[in-house]
Amino acid sequence: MEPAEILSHAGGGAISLAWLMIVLPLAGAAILLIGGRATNKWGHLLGVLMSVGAFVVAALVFLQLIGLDPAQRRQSVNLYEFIPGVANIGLLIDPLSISFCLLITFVGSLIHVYSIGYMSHDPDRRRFFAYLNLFVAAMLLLVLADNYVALFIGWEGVGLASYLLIGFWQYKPSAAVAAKKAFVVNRVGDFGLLVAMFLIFAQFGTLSYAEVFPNAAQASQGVQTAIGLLLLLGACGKSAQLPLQSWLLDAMEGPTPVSALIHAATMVTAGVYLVVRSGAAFFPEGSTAGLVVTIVGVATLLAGAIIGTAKDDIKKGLAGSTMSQIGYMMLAAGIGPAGYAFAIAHLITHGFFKADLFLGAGSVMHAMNDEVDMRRYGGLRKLLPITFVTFFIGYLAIIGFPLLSGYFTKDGIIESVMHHNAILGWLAVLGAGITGFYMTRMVVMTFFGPKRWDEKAHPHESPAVMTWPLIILSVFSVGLGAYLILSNRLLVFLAPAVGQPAELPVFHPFSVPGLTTLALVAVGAGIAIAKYGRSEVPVVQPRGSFLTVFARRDLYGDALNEALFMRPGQWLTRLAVFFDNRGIDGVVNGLAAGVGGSSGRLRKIQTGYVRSYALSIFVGAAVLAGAWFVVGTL
Amino acid sequence: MTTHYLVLSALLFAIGGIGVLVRRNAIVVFMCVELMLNACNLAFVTFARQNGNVDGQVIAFFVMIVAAAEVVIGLAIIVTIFRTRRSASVDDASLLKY
Amino acid sequence: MITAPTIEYFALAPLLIIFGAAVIGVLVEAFAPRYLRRAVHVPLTLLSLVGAFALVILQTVRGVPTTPAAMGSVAVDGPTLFIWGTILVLSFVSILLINDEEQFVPSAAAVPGSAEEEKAITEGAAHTEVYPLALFAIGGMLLFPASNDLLIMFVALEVMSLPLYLLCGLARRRRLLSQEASVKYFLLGAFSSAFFLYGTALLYGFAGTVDLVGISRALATAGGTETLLLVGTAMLGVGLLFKIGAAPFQAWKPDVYQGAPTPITALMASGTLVAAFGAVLRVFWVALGNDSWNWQPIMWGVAALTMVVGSILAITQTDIKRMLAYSSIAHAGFLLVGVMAVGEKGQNALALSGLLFYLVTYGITTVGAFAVVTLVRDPGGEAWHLSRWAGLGKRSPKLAGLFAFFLLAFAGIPLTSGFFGKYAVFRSAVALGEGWLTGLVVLAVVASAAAAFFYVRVIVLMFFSDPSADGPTVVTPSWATSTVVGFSAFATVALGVFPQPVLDLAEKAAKSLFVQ
Amino acid sequence: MTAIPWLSILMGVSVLGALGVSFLKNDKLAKQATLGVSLLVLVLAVVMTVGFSPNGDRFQYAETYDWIPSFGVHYAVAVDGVALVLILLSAVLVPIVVLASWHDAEQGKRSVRTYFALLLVLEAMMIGVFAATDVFLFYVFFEAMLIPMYFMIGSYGGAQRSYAAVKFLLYSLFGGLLMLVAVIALYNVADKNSFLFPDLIGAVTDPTTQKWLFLGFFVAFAIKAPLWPVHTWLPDAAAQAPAGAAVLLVGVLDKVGTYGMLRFCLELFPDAAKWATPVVIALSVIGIVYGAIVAIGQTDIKRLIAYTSISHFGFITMGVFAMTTTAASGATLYMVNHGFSTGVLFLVAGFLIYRRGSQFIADYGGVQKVAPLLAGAFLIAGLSGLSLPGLSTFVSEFMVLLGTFERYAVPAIIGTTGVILAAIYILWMYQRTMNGPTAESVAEMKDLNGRERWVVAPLIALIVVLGFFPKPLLDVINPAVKESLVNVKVTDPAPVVAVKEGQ
Repeated sequence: MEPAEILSHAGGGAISLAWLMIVLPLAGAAILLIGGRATNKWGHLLGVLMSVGAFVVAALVFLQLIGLDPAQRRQSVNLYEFIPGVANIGLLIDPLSISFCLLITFVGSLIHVYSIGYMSHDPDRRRFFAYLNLFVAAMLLLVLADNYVALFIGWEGVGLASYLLIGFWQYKPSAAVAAKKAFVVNRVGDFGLLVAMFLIFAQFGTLSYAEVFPNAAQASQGVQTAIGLLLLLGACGKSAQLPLQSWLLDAMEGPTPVSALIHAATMVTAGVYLVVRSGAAFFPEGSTAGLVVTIVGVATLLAGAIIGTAKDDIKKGLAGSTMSQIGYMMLAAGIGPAGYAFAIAHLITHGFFKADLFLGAGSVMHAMNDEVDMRRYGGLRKLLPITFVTFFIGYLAIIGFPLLSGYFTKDGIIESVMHHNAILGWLAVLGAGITGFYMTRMVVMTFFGPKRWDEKAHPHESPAVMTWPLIILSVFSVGLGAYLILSNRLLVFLAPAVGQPAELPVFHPFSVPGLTTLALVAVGAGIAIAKYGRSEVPVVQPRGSFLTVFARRDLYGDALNEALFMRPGQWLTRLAVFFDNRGIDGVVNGLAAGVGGSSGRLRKIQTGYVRSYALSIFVGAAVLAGAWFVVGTL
Repeated sequence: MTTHYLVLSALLFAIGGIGVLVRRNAIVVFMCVELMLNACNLAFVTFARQNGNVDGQVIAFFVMIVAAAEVVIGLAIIVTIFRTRRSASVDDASLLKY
Repeated sequence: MITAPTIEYFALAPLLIIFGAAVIGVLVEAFAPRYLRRAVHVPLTLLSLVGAFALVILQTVRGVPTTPAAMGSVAVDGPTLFIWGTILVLSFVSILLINDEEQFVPSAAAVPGSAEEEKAITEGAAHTEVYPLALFAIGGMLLFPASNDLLIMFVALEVMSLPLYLLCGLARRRRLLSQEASVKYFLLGAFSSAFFLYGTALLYGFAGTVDLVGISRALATAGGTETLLLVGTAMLGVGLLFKIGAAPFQAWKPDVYQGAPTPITALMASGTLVAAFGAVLRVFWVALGNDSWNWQPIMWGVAALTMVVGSILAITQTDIKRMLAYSSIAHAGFLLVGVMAVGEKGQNALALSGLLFYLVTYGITTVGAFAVVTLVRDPGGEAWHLSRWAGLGKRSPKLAGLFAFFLLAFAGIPLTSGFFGKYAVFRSAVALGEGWLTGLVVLAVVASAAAAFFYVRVIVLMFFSDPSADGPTVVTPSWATSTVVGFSAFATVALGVFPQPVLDLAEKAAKSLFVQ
Repeated sequence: MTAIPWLSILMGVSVLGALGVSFLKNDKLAKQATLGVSLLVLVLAVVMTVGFSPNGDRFQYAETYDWIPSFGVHYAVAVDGVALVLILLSAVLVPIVVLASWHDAEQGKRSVRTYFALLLVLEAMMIGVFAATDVFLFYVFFEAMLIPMYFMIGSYGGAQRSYAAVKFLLYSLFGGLLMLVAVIALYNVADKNSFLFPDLIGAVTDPTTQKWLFLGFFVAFAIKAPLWPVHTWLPDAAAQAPAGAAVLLVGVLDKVGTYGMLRFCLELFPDAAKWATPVVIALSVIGIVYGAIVAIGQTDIKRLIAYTSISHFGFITMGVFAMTTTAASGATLYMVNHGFSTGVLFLVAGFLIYRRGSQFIADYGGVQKVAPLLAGAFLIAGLSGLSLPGLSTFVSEFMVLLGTFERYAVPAIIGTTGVILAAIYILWMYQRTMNGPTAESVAEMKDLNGRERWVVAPLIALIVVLGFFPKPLLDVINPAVKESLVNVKVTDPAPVVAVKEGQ
């Protein structure tokens, strides 16, 4: 079934107020930034309020939407003319965007609340909340936009927020560098997105979904593929997919709530959103672009998982896992309508359990005064019961423990991919196994075994303002998957937005891949327990085998970038500067110097001897006469 | 048969000119200039003869007057600079240059 | 039997007034007591100039004569009257500068640094002869461009030059240089006039007459290939180009301008240049008008060489007057571009008016610039070395500002008279629509870009570099000098913003072209 | 059409203001007077803009008087949308610059009032150069405005000021004089006995002539803009000029070049322009990438900003010569936005340098800690420099690239890499100056004071507002640009796929 037609909203109801979703947090950010120190006292509260307000609006819109007949569920609200003849600012309210809105605003609000506690000691907490609000606004604009330009504004907006938040502790050089890296790498992706937009505009003379999507098929095959691949480049940048993955791990320099919200739950999934949103148009089932998407997805999910296995920094471990999970979503999104629902479902559940895990990790760090090295944890389950329980639920969810969220969504992905392309499917299964390993390793190293931290640390459970969000998130991590997948709830709901496969998938728990997955996960977990639970974990990192180092070094991704881009770039820069000063400017100054020099030399002919002057006159006269002769007799 | 006179005047003019170039003594240089003027006079008179009108001869008189005036001025100047420098060599007066 | 020649006294009146005043001046020298002379000379000179100017105006109002005066030997036509007016104005302001005994040697005969010089100074002696001499020179300048046959032109040339030879040697300070300048100017001037004369002789031989119109008639019949004609014009050209300081005959200009007393330099740089260009135009357009395709290529080379030499050599000059001399060489080059822009009648009128306008603007600005030079002094006279001008902009901003303004006018920056001057000439050249001339214009603008450098260099010195502790003092200008500076500045601005009135005059003057 | 001679009034006020200021003895008074005058001009300009009807005649507020009949020169001023927004740009920037350079002139113990008088003279000329509809008058302003800027750089600039000033003047003068020949030739070839721009449109038909004249104009504008490879005067001038002058130099004066290309090169010599387009586009693209790369390698903040501008001018020229409505409008909008964004960048950098007394990036570090507002302003300025969506510069850059891509895909794509490079040079500079541990040399640094906030705030506000609502400007610009392109006889390429409306 093709996606439904995009209608322009007739007005009325919450939908016509949807812009509030964006404006509320934006206003929050503006007030907090312009208000300055004056708002320090209540700034964080305002931040939370705005985020919650956005959630309320989202919920109302959602309710109005499901009230409508499925064919009516794609409505665009035109706000104002942005660039005459090129683009307006308008919102597209449809099942896809609203699902994102709910996820963003709900998880976002929770993380806002959590941050009140987490950032309580930070003098710049107000600024932190301002940035968080800014992020929420931008992210909502991204998903709500009804055209690529508006989407791009949100797209870069979240990039900015991410830059600001990664670099929030800018006095740490590592943070500043990481922030810059994230932005620049994202810009590489944006380059693709921009060119994609140019191509779309040149092709269709418009950038609004409503006019592009229905006509996409009329464009030539090559053009469609080109657009698809360019969009994918953008997606890779935002979602830390190969080859633009390198920034995500460094991004963990930011405060943990940021990692939870931006670099796990929402922003990094924007790439998936982009692919799914343009899917019907530019990544149709069986298209080249789609194939590339799936390949990228698989590669990334494996890479992320492998990286995850070797990290001792708990956040980096989770970051690797995020890469890997998004890999799953990409993989699913790449195979067309059959996969969209699962991709989104996994995206949503992942939003919850990964946020849960990150916040849990944050809570642990909070307890261990910002120690991130898992080798210095151990045996924390007694001291941080709530954190432990919630974290453990998140853990079960992500490894796909039966009946928890991850189980349904990831399994759904694997199943659908299997039908599409067995090899990819089995690789996905392998990834699941590795997931089992590194997540178990993380839990074991953190919460079990003997304590390995030094005496200065006095682990303590976090305050309620931090634990409650954990609890709520963990609750969703348990049930959400089942709710979305069983009886294809999400699939049917999304159908008007992304279309749906000819025959609906049916969920059968005991399929071969499903069981294999479980088995592999169990094996992975077993190995982890055997390796880290039974035997002593050294506090200092051992050299490790070649493979371990390979994983630890992020598969040499940075080394590669350095060798391929940064070094040559630096040389090129030096060369260019030299060329500019010596080459171009050299010519200019040389010319001036030449004139001056010749003047210095020529003036010597003015010897001061009257007879030489007379000579010049005499010769001059002779030359003149000669010339006259020549010319005259010609 | 006026050609010879013209050649002569040309020769005189050239001699005068070369004299200006080669002699150092201001007076001599100046006399060379006078020589050039007189070469002109010769040319004028000759041409007057050739063209059969008296203009040239009249002009010659004018030129003599002018030359005379020039002598007055010139000697005055040369004498002053001689008094100052105790030398009439034009090569000594080469402070102004470049 | 001989019929008495007819003389149009009214047409020649300006000349007669000037020469008459000059003669009277000589008599004053002879009979008036020393203490009175100055008091007589100054008003006499100025009044004669004013009177002559008034007569010029009167004639223009009365209607320009269409036939040459004095049996066809003096052409008082539109261009002549315009040039006369210009020269008279320029001379007037120059005389105001000359009216400053600080500039002139008390006793030219006294050996520099000798006891008798001391004596002369203490006695307060002064050479008041400068006034009649200047008047004779001015008279020559008036006659030079008006003369309609080569003999008169030769005489005028000498009348103009001989007094200047003397005046150059009368500088009070740096007398050695002054005398050297005088000697060089004299020898070279005489040398070049010899060439002029020989050229005249040959042309006489060719045409049987020295009358410009007669020569052009002879050309029309004989065609342009006669040896006599070719060599003759070359020789003639040498004499004329020498006077305007065109390369390769420019060598005298820097030395003389540098050595001469600054007021005299001003007179030469403005008046002589105007007169010389008037003469050049007359010879090349009237006498050789039918031969233009012959001399244009040569003139092209001369012009190109002149502007390049002038602009390039000026860059490294360190003496302010010498630098201005080279600048005047460069400007001569630019003017020559206009001389070549001859074609049909309208085109000639365009070119002529452009040249006339350029001459006015350049002359006025030059006098102003030299006037400023006279004001910036060291204990030992004028602060001639450029380095001494450093930081003048801070010590006396007004004067420096004015000088900077004059320099910008030389450089031809818009909203100064210099810009429109250049524009008027280049425009006529391009209007000819000949590639070779347009190319020369391009060369000219490139040269003036290079020339801009040394004007700007002075501005940098004055404004952007800090003054030295013992910087030069700026004397409070006499009423005369300040009048000159003020007038020049005003004119430079006025012609830079509202050139139209003067352009109208120039066009009216040029419309009739030179009388044939 | 109102009978009020708005444009003359604008110029007159500035000039009279300049005269008045130059006679004031008291420096403080002079500053205040200058501020007052410039604000008055701004108000008048705004009123004028309000009265402008975008879809009325192309040229409005026209005044035409004979100036020099013998040369066919008129004092003719009028504005179309393009000129209007650029005049507005100048009118907005000048008061801000005045406020920003409150203490700049004092460093050199030089006459303060002269500096501010020069500012006002410059403002008059900036208005005039954009308003002139007589080619000759344009040329006069084009050349004359060098002089005040020359003095501002030369007597109030940094250590190398006289070198920079002379280089600036001679470089521009050289181009200008070549243009003079072209101007003269244009007059003769057109043979209309008039320099009025409307008379001259389409007057030159012979292709060869067109090419030569085009070159004459283009070289001058390329130097002014500046376009690679005749750009090297800009870094010196901008780095040596006092911050305020640098703003006007890069923000407005250089726009005269790109404006001239759009107004004169394209409309007077359409065929030649098309003939030259490939080369110009190539140069622009080189400029974009080259300028960005060289900017990355700079160690001096102001030089870095100057090079970023060279990159940006590449975008503008590319937009102008792409000759599509979107690109040309984008380029025009770019001129305005770039004026604001580079303006605030230079000014904030100026504040920074004024505090620390060094232009070198290496002398800074961790400023954000001690002066968060300064850092914040610097960051926003920088972000507008890398044309972040939501800031005005994005709109223009996007339009330029979008419009260029329609006709010249490959150059547009190469140009788009500038987006990445921009992120590098801006953020790296920001990181090195503002982030990291606070260098002790800046530990005592004061944050923005009241005056400085008033300098920065309006510009940032403009940048943000125009970032979300560019429509008002574009509504003024678009009709004018369309008219120009009509004179150039080009039509936008149609989209490949015919989109069924209402879908």
